[in-house]
Amino acid sequence: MSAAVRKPRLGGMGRMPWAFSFAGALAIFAATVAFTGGTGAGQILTTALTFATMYVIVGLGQMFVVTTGPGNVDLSIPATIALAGTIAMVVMDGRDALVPLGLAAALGTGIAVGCFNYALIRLLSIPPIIATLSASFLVQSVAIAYGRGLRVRPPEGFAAFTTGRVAGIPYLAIATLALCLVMAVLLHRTVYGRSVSAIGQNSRAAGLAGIRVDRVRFLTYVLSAALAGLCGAVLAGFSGGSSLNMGEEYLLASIAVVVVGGSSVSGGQSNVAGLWGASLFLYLLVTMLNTFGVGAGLRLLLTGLIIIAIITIAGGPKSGRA
Amino acid sequence: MNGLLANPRFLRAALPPVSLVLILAVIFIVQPRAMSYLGLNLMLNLALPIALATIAQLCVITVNDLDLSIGAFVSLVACIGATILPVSPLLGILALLGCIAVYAGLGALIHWRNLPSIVVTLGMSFVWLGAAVLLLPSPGGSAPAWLSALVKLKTPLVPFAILASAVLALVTHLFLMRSSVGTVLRGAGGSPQAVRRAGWSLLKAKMAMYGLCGLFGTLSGLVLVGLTTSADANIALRYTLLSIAGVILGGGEFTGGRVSPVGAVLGALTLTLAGSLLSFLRISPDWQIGAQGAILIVVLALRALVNQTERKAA
Amino acid sequence: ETADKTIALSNNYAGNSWRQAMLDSWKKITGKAVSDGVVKSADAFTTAENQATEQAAQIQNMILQGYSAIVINSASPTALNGAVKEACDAGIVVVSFDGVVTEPCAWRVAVDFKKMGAGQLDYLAKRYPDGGNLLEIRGLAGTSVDTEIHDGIAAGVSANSKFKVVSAVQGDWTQTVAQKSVAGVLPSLPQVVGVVTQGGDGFGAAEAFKAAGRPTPTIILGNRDDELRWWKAQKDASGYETMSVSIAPGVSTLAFWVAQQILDGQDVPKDLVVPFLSIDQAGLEKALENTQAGGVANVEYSLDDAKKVIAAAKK
Amino acid sequence: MSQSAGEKQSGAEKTPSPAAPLIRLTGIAKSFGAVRALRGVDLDIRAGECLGLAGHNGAGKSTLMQVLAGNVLPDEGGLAIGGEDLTARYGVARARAGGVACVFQELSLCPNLSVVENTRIRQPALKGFGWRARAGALITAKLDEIFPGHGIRPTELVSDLALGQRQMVEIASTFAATGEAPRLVILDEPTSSLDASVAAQLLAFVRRFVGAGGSIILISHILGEILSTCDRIAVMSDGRVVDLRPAARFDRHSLVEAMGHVAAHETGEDGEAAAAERSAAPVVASAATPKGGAIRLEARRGEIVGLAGLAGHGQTGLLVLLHNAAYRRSRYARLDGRVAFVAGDRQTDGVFPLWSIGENVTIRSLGALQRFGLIDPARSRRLEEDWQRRIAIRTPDMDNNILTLSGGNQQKALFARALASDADIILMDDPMRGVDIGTKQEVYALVRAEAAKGRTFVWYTTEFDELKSCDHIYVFRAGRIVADLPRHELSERRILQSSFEDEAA
Ligand SMILES: Nc1ncnc2c1ncn2[C@@H]1O[C@H](COP(=O)(O)OP(=O)(O)OP(=O)(O)O)[C@@H](O)[C@H]1O
Ligand SMILES: Nc1ncnc2c1ncn2[C@@H]1O[C@H](COP(=O)(O)OP(=O)(O)OP(=O)(O)O)[C@@H](O)[C@H]1O
Ligand SMILES: [Mg+2]
Ligand SMILES: [Mg+2]
Repeated sequence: MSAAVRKPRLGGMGRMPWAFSFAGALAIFAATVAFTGGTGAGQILTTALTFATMYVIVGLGQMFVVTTGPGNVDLSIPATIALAGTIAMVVMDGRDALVPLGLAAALGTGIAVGCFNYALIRLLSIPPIIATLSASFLVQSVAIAYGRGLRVRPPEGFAAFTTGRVAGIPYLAIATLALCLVMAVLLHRTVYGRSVSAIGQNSRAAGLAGIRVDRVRFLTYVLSAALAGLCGAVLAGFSGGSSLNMGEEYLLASIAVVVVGGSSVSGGQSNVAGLWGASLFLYLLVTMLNTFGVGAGLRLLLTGLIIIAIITIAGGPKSGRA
Repeated sequence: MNGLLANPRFLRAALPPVSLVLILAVIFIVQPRAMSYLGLNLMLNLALPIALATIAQLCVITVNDLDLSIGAFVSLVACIGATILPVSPLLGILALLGCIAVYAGLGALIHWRNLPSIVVTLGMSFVWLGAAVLLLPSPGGSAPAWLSALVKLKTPLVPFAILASAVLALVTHLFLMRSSVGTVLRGAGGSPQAVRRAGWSLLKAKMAMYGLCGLFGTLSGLVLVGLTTSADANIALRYTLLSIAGVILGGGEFTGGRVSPVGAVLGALTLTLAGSLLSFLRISPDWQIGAQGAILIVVLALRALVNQTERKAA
Repeated sequence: ETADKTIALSNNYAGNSWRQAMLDSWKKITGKAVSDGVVKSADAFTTAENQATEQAAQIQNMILQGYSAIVINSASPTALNGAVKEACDAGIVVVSFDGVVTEPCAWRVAVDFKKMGAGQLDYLAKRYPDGGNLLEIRGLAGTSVDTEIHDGIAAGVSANSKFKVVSAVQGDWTQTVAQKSVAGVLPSLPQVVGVVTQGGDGFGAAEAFKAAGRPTPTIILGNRDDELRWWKAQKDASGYETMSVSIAPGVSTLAFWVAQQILDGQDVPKDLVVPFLSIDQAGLEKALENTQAGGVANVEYSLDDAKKVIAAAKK
Repeated sequence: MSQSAGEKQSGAEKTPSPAAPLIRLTGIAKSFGAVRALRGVDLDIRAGECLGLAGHNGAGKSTLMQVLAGNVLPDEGGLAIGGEDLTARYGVARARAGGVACVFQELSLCPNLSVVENTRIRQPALKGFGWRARAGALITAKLDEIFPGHGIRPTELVSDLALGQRQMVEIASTFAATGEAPRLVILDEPTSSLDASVAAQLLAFVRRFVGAGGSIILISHILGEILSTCDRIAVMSDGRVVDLRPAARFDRHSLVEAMGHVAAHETGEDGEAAAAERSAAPVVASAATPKGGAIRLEARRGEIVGLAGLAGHGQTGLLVLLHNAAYRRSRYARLDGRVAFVAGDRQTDGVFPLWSIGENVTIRSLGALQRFGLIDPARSRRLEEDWQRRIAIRTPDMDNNILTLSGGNQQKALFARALASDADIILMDDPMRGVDIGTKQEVYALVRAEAAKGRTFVWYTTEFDELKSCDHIYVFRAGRIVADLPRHELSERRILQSSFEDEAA
C-alpha cells in the first residue's frame, strides 16, 4: 500500500509477491461461479469478505511476528481467541453500553498473553514456537476455568454490527480494511516497521544499527496477541457467543494466510495486501470444493495441492548474490 | 570436573539426559509403582513412535527446514499399515516406498524452486490428511499381527521401547554426527554455500534429508499402528508439534545445522514422561492442559540457565 | 461392595460446552458417591488435545496407578484398543461411553448414532410429506461418530426418497466452522426445506441463513442453550417448528454407575444402549428451564437408572 | 582507461612466456542484470608463478575468480586448462579435477562443524573408517606448515574460532589435499582478517608453494603485499584487465596509478607528531575490558582513538560493549552521547540482505527522517543520494539490493550509515577490510574532518597505517588493554612489542 509511495525497492525479491494470492482467489472464484452458472456470485463475494476479515485480523499479528525472523511464530493465537472472546462476552454482559469495555477487555487479555509470551521467550530464552505453544496450554486452561464452556450471547448491537453490511459490503470488512491501512503504514513508514524488518533479516546487525531489538520484538508479540484478542471478541459477536474451540482453526490458518500472502517465512519481508488475497483465497477454496460437493478427504487433499501449486508457481525468494 | 561444569557446551549436551533423569526421579517418588519393568514399559511404549517422528523432524531441521506435515504423514502411514498392509503386503510396501519417494521429491521441489519449507509442508499436511481420510473414512482397520507382535515384544530386563530408543539414538548419532556422509549433510545446514562451493550437490543433500524424514516418519507410523492395533486418520496429528518440541528439548536449533540425535530421542522420552507425571499428580481437570504447558516451560527454563552460563563464559 | 474401589475417567477433549457439562456431571455425581462411601475415589483426567495417542498413554498411566476401573470417552473407537487390552489384562474394568471402543473386553454405553441420523429424516418426512432438498452438516472427518450419523441420515434419505441431500459440508462440530461452511455454499444452493445435523451445529447454520437473507428452513438442532433459546425465540415470533437431537453429557454418570455395578460383581452385558436426548416442540420450554444459561440440556443418571438400563439390556 | 589497451599489449609483449600457461582465460564476460561485472577478460596463469590481482572495489576480481572456480558461469568467453578447452560444461567439479582451488572473499566454512569436519567437506576422498583421524592429521599438518604456532585445535567448532583463525582454517584446508595437491590456488583477499604476523606467514608460504611449482592468484588491497609476493601483477578496472606486468616493474605509485587512482600522498605521517599533550576535551566514552587489566579506555570529544593488537584479542568485544552501553547501563563502560557502529564483519554485523542500498544506509537515521511520526521518503532519498556521492558507492541506483554491491562497496554503505547518523561517537570494527586504497584515503580524510567537527571515533584496525590517523592508541592482548600510546609514541615496533609481550617472556 504505502510501499507504492516509492517504487518497489525489494532488490532481488519477487516484485509483487502478493499478486499470486489474488490471482489464485480470482481463479477459484471464477471456477465456482462457472460451476453454479452465475447464481449467487455477489453473495459468495460478500460472505467471502466477511469470513476473510477474521483471517486478516489474526494474520496481521502473525505476519509481524513471522517478519521478525526465522523461528518466530505465535501459536497461542487460538487459545487467546477463545479466552478473549469469553472475557469480552462476559464483560459485555449482553448490554450494548458495555461493548467498548468488552473490546478493551479483549484487547487487554491479548496484551497480557503477549507479555507472558515474550517473558517466556526473553527471560527464559525459550524458542518462540515452543514458548507460545506452552503459553497456549496455560491460556486454554484459564479459558476453561474462567468460562466453564458456557456460551454468553453478545449484545444485540454488537452482533448486528459484526453481521451487518452496507451495499453488500460487511461493516466488518470496512473496519478491517481501515485497520490494514494503519498496519501498512506502521509496517512501511514507521521506525517500528522498519525495525521489525531489520530484525528479521539480521537481529545482531539490527542491534548494532541502534535498533532496540528487545523492545521491538516485545511490541510485536503483544501486537499479535492483542489482534488475536480483538479477533476473539469479533468472532464471538459474529457467531452469537464465544466458545472454547472457536479459535482452533486459526492455528494453521493464521500461518497459511501469512505465507500464501507472500510474506517471507525466513523473516524481514512482509506485505499487508497479500493477507487479503490469501484470506479470500483460502476461504473461496473451501467454498469451491464444498460447492463442487467434494468429500472431506478429497477436499483436504486438493486444498493442500493447490496451496503447493500456488507457492511453486510464485516461486521462492531469489538470493541476491551467488 | 569443575572445568566441565563451567563448559557451556558440555552443560548444553548434558541438559537432555539431566531433565530426563529429573523427571523420572519425580515420577518414581510420586508413583513408586512406575519403578518396574511393567511401569517403564507402560509409560514409555508410546514414546517410541514419538521418538521416531522426532528424528524424522530432526532430519529436516538439520537442513534448516521445518516439517509441519510429519504428524499427518505418520497418520497416513498408520492408515496404510492398518488397511493395505495386512491385506496385500506387497502393495502396502509399495505405497510406503511411494510416500518416502514423495518426501524426497518434496526436498527436491523445495530446493529447486527455493520455496519456504513451512508453506510446502503445511500444504502437504492437508494432502497427507486428505489421503488418510480417503483411505480410512472412519477409524478402523487392523495392523498386521507380525507388526503388533514386533513392537509389543517383551524383551528381557529392559523394556523394548527403551532398547529400541537407544538403538535409534545410537544409529542416527553414528550416521549423522560421526559418519563422513552425515558430516556433509549437516554442513549443508550450517552453510549451504560452503558445501556447494566444495562441489557437493545441495539438491542431493536436501533430497536425502527429506527422504530420511520420510523413512523415519514411516517407521513411526508403523510402530504406532502396531501399538494401537488399528488406525484413524487423525491419530498422530499432534506429532508435528511434539516432534519439534522434542528436537528443541534435545538441544537442537532451528537453523544452522545444529542438532543432536541423542538429545532429540531423550527429548521425546522426556515429553512422554512429562505426560505421565501429570496423570500421577492428579491435577484438577481444568488445569491439566495448563500443567502440560507449565512442564514444558520448566524443562526449557533449564536451557535458559545453561545459556546464561554460556553468555557469561563468552 | 465397592467402598475401596477407585474409578478414573479418561476424557480426550475439554474444549467445548458439551465436554464441560460432561465433566461437571461427573464431578457432581461421583463427588456424592465418594462422600457417601460408595467408591473410594473417582478422578477425572483430560488430555490437552483431541488425540488418540495421547489418550492411549493416559490410559497406560492409569493402569500403572492401579485404578479398579477406567471409564473412557474415547478419541477413537479403535486406536485405543491396544491400551484398553492392556488394562483388561491388568484386571481393570473398562467402560466406554459416547466415544466407545471396539475392544471386546470393554463395556460400551453406546448411543445409537445411526438412529439419531435416521430419526431426523423421520421427523422431516412428517413435516414435509412432499419431501424437498436437504443440507447436511457433518462432523469431524475421519471419526466414527461422524460416519455413523451420516450413515443414519443416508439410510433415512433412501427410506424417504422424496428428500434429496443437495450439499454436505463439514462443520467439525464447531459452531463457527459450521457457520462458515454453510455460508459458503448457500449462495449456490437451491431452496432447501431442512438442515440435517449431528447436533450442535444448528445455530451456526441458522446464523448463516439469516446472513444470506434466506428463509430459515427446518434446522435440526442440538442441545446447547443458545440453540434452544433461538428456537424459542423463533417459535414465539413465528411458530417455528423443529426438533433437537443430542446426547446428554450426563451419560458419563451412567457409565460411572455401570462401572460401579461391574465392580460390585453384578452381571452386566457388554453392550448397553442409552437413548439419545430428544426435545420436541412441546418439550422445549421445559428443557429450557432445566438448562443453565450458556450450557447444554442435560440428564444425569442415578444408580437406579443404571440398573434399569442394565436390566433392559439383559432382556 | 583509455590508455589501458596499449599498456596491456605492451605488458604482454614484454613478458616472454617461459612456459605454456596452466590456465588460459579468453574474452570472459559476465553481467548481473544491468551490472557488467566482466567485459571480456583475457588472462593467462602460468605454472609456478604467483599472479597478483589488484583493482578498485567492484572491478570484477572476485567475479573472475568465481568463474575460474566454476561457481559462476560466464556469459561469454573460453577457458582452457593445460591446453584443453573446457569451456563447455565447466563447473565446480571440472575446476577441481583441473586442480583449481579457491579461498573465497566471503568465508565459506560451516560454522556448526569442527575444523576436522570442515576439512572433510573440502576433501571428498576423506571417507570410510577412520576418516576423522586422517582429516585431523591432514589439517593439523597443513596448519603447522603454513601458520606455525596457530593454536587451533582440530576438534574445535568453527563457530568458536575468531575470524582470523577461521581464515587460517579456510586457507589451510584449501591447500590440504588427500590426493594430488591443487595446481592453482586462488586467494581472494586472504589477509583482510589476518594480523600482520600471520599474514606474513601466509605470504611466505605462498612463495614456498610457488617455488615448488604451484600457482597462486593473490587478490589484495594491501599493495605492499602484492608487490612483495607476486611475480606478475594484473590490474583490473571496470571488468577488464587494464595492465599486466612483472611485479618488479611496478612500484606502489605506478600500481595505484594503474588502478585509476591518483597516487595517495602519505599524509600527516609525522607532521604533527610533536603534539604531545592529550586534548583537554571532556571524556565521552570510557570502558574497562571485562577480562580485567589496569588500563581503561578513554575517548575525548573530537578524538580518534585507535585499538590495535592482533586480531581476535577482544577489540570487537569491547566495541560491542561500548555500543550496548549507550542503550543499557553497563558495568564496564560509560558513554556520553549517541553512538553508531561500523561493522567489519559485514555479513554478520552489518548488512540487511533483503534491503536496498538506500535502506541499508538510512536505517540508523530513521529517527531524524520522520515527519509527523512517519518516515519521509523524500528526505531519506536526499540523504541516500547525498551519501552515495560523498562516499562514492558504485551503483547505478541506490534502490538496488545491497548484495549487488561488491564487498568493498557494501562496506562503504555501512560507513555511510554511521557517518550520516546523528551519532557523536562512532565505533569502527576494522571497517576498511576489503576497501580499496582510493576509497580508504577518502574515508580517512572524512574521518579526520568529522573528528575536527567534534565527533569521536573509536577505531579498531588491523592495519598499522591506519593507526597513524589516530590521536591515541590502545593495544590489546588476550582481552586486556596492555598499552596506551599517544600518537607521537606510535611505532610499528611498539605495537608489535606490546602485542607479543607474553610470548616473548
Ligand atoms: N551476484 C551478483 N549480482 C549482481 N551484481 C553482482 C553480483 N556479483 C558481483 N556483482 C557486481 O559485479 C561487479 C564486480 O564485483 P566483484 O565482487 O567481482 O568486485 P571485486 O573486484 O571483487 O571488488 P572488491 O574488491 O570490493 O571485493 C560489482 O559491480 C558487483 O556489484
Ligand atoms: N554483545 C555481544 N553479543 C553477541 N556476541 C558478542 C557480543 N560481544 C562479543 N560477542 C562475540 O564474542 C566474540 C569475541 O569477540 P572478540 O572481542 O574476541 O573479537 P575480536 O577480538 O574483534 O576478533 P575478530 O574481530 O578478529 O573476530 C566475537 O566473536 C563476538 O561475535
Ligand atoms: Mg571481491
Ligand atoms: Mg573483529
